[in-house]
Amino acid sequence: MLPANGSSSHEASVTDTRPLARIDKEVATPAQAVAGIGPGATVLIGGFGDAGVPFHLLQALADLGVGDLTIVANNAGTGDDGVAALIRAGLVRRVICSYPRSRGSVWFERRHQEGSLELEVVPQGTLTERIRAAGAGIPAFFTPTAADTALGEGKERRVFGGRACVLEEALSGDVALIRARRADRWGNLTYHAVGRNYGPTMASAARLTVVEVSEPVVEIGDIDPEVVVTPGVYVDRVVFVGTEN
Amino acid sequence: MLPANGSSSHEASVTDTRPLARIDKEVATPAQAVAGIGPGATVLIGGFGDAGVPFHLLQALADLGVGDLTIVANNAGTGDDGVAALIRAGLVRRVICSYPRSRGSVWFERRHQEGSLELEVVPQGTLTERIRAAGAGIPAFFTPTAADTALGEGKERRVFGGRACVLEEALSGDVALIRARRADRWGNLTYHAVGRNYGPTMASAARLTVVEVSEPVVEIGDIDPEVVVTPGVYVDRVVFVGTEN
Amino acid sequence: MAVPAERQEPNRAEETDASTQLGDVRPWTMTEVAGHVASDLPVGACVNLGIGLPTLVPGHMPAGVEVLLQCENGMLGMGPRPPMGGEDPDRIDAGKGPVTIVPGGCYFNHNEAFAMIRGGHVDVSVMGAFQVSATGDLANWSVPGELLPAVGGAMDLAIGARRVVVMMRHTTKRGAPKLVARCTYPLTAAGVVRRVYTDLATAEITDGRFVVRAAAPGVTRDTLAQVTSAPIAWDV
Amino acid sequence: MAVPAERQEPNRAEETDASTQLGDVRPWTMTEVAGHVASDLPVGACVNLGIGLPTLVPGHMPAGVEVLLQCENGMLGMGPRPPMGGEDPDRIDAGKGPVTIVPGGCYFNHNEAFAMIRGGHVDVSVMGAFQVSATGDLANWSVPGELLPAVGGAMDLAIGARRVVVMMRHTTKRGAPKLVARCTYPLTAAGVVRRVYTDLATAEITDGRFVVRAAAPGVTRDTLAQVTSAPIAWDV
Repeated sequence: MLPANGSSSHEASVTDTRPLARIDKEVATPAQAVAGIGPGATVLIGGFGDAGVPFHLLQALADLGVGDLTIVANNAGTGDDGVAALIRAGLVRRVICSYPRSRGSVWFERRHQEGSLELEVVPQGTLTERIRAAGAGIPAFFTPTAADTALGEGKERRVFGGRACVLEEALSGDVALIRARRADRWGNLTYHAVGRNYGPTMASAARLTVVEVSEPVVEIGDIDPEVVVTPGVYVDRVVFVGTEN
Repeated sequence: MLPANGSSSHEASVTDTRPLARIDKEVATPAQAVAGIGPGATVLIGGFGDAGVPFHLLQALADLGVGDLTIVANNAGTGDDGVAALIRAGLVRRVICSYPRSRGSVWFERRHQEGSLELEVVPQGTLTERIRAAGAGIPAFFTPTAADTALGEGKERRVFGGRACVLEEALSGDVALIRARRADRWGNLTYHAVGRNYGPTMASAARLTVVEVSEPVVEIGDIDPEVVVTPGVYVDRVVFVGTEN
Repeated sequence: MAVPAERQEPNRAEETDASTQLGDVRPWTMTEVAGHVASDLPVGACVNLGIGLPTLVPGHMPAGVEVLLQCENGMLGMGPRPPMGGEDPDRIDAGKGPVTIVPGGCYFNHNEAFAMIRGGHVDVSVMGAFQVSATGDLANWSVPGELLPAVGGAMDLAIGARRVVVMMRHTTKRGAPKLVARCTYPLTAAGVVRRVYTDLATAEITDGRFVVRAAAPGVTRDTLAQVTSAPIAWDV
Repeated sequence: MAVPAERQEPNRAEETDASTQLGDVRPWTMTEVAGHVASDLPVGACVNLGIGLPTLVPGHMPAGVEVLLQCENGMLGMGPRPPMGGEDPDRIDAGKGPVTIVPGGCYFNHNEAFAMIRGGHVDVSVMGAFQVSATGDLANWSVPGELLPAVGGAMDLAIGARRVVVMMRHTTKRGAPKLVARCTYPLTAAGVVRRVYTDLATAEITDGRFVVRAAAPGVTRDTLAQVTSAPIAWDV
C-alpha cells in the first residue's frame, strides 16, 4: 500500500531519482517494526488465546510506550505478556473485543475496575466481519447475530427474509500487528494452523500492517503462488522473530 | 451440508441403520453430478472467460434439459459450449452477470434479441460480494460501487463517511457448478491459477455444490490442511473429468 | 467459545447436581448424556462443540463414523488431544486446549470460520446453557447485572447453525430449573434451540413445550415437573 | 475488464486518430503515451491495467523496477505473455489473453480480488475511457441507448483504486472531444479521475480544470483548446 503520489509529470520523472527499485518489507527488529505508531492509534491485534499472537511486536509496542491506544482483539490478554503488557503499562484507553474475561485476564480486570479502560464487547463473528468489511471497502452490513439481544440494542434493526438483523459498520485500524509463519520480501504470507485466525483479515484493514514471522524471510518465488494466504499487497513490514515466544 | 434431521431420539437411534459411516462425495459421471437439478433452478456457474468454467457439468446440465433456469455467472458464454450451450438450448430464462457482451457471445445475443432472455447486469465486485454474502449469512450490505450511476438506480442509497453507497442484497443459488483442480473424498478443494475465480465463493452460496476436477479424487489426508482453498463442508458432489475441455 | 469455561469456576459453578435429591431418580452421568448427543449426530455432519460439557461428545462417536468437528478459531476436522509433548500453541480448540487435526481436516481464517457458522454450513451446534425456554430461546452468554460480559462466538453459533442443541444439567446447583417458560437471563438468541439433553431427560422443543423423548431411570412425570419451569409433554 | 476490448472492434472503434489534422502537431504514439504512464508509477505500487491501451504500459517499465500488476480475476504479479506453446487457459488476464505470473506473485479468488480493489489496496488503476470530465467524472462502460450494457469491473476499479488515471486518444475518431466539461455518456463513477494521458497532452485534473503538465510536439494552447471541450490550464 504505497501512497499514490505520482504527482510528477512524466517529463519531470525522467530525472526523478527513485528511492528504491526493489520492494523489501523486511525490517531487522521488532522495535523498527512498530516505529512510528503514535498515541491514540487504533491497533488491530491478531491472535486467539495464545495462537497467532504477535508477542514480540506487542512487547516492542509496550516498550515504545505510546498511550491512549484503542485495541481491537479477540481477547483482552492473559498473564503479563501480549495484550496484557499494554494494558498493564496503562497504554490502553479502550478495548474492542469479543471475550475479555478469560482465566488470567488480571490486568484487564484491574484496569477495568479502576475505570481507566473502556470496553466494547462484540460478538466474535461480527468482530471479524466488521474488520473484513473495512479491508474490503464495505462500509456497513446487516447481520442476524445479536439482533434482539442486549448487544444489538441501539443498532439499526431491519428484517430480511423474516429474520431480524442489525446494521454493523466497518472497523478499521491505524495499525495491524499479526503473526505469520513465513513471509517473502514482498510480504506474501503463510500461517501455521489456527495461528492464522485474525491475521489475513486484520492485514487488510489497517493503514500500516506489521507482521512477525517465525521463519526467516525468504526471497520472492520461494512461496508457491497457489498457497499464499495473505497477498503481500496487504503487508507493510515484516520482522523475523523465530518460534520461541 | 447435511439436512439436520437428527429427529430420532438417542434410544431410537441405537437401532438406526445409518446409510453411510464414511463420507464420500465422488460421483462417477457429470450426468450423476447434475442429477436432480430441476426446472426453475438458480444456478451459480464459476469461470471467467474460459478459466475455471465447468464445461463438463454445463454440458451435462444441457443434456439434462431442464429449463427456466436463472444463470449467475461472470459472462454469458461464448461459442457453443459452457453457458452458451444452455442458452442455445433455450433452457435459460434469466442471466445475472457482469459482462454479457463478449466477442462470440452469439447465442446470448440472439436469445436476448428474441426477447426470451432477461438480463441483470451487476458490477463484477458487487456480483461476487452478493454471492459471498449469501454464503456468509449476510443478508445485505452497503457498497460504494455503482452509487449515483445507472446501475445504482432504484437501490437504497446512503452516505457513509461522505461517500455515497447503495444497498445490495445477498444472491444465493439452488446449485453451484464449479471447476477445481484437486479434491479429496470429503470435498476439500484446491484450484489452478486464476481458474479459482468464483469457485470458493459460489461453493459457499448454494444448497447443492457440484465440482468437476481435473485430477483424480484423492484420499483424505492427501491434501495439506494448510493449502485447502475450499473446505469440504461447502461441497456436495465431486466428479473427475480430466484436463481436456 | 460457545459456553465459557470460566462459567465452571467453583465460585460460580451452576453445574453440580441437584437432581439426585429426587427420590428414586438415577440421573444419567454427563458422560451418558454425551453419548445421547453423539448418537443423534448424522453421519457426515459438520458439528461445532461448545466448550465445557459438549467437549465430552467426540469420545462417544461410534468408531468409523465420520463427523466433521468445526472449531470456530479456524479448523475443520478437529481431532483428539495430542499425546503429552505433542502440543502446539497454534493447534488449540475454542477452549484453548491442545488438539490435533484429522486427515481430511483443513485450516482457514477466523473470518471464514464465522462465515461458515453464520452462513448455515454448520449442521449442529452443541452448546451449554444457563437457561433454555420452551420456545427455544437460549441464554448462555451472560448473567444479569454482570460487570464484564463476554460473548465469544455464542451468538453467531446460536443464529447460524442449522440445528442448535443444548447439553446441560437439568437444574442449577441450587435446584433452580434451567428449562423455563421464559428466560430471565440475557438472551443469546431467540427461538433457536431444537433439543435439550440433560441428566434427567432428552426433550425436543415443539409448539412451546418441552416434549420428552427419553428420561433417566426413575424419572416420572411428577419428578420432572418439579424441576422444570415450563410446559412438558411426554412422547417417550 | 476496465475497458472492454470489444470497444475496439472496427464497427465502433473511437480510438483512431483525428488529432493529426491539427497543423504542425506531431501527436505522441500510444506507445509513447504508455511510457508516460509507466514513468509515473511509484516503485512497489499495486497497479491494475484496464484492457486495451493500458496493456501497453508494462512494456515501458524501467528494468528492475518492481511494480505489482494486479489482475481482477485473481492474480497479483502478472507477468508478460508466455512464449508460444506456453499458454494456459487458467492463466489469463482481464482481457482473457494468456499471461504469466512473476516470482512473488500469488493467486486468490475473485471475491478477494475485488475486496482488494474496493478496499483501496490498488494504488493505481489505469483505464481507457469514452469521456472524462473536468471534475474527474469517468464514462467508460456504456454508450447512451445501448441494448446490451456490460460493466465488468470498471465501476469497482473507478471507486476503489487510490488513484485513477486514464490513458486514451484525445478525441474520438470523428474528432469529438473526449475531455469534456460534463460527461454525456453514462457515468462509471463521479469525481474519480486524477490524471489523463492522451496522444496530445498529459493533464492533471484540479479545481474543475484540466491542468496540462506536458504536451506533444507542436501542440499549442489553441490547438488543444480546439479538441478539448472543457476548461484548460497550462502548467508545463
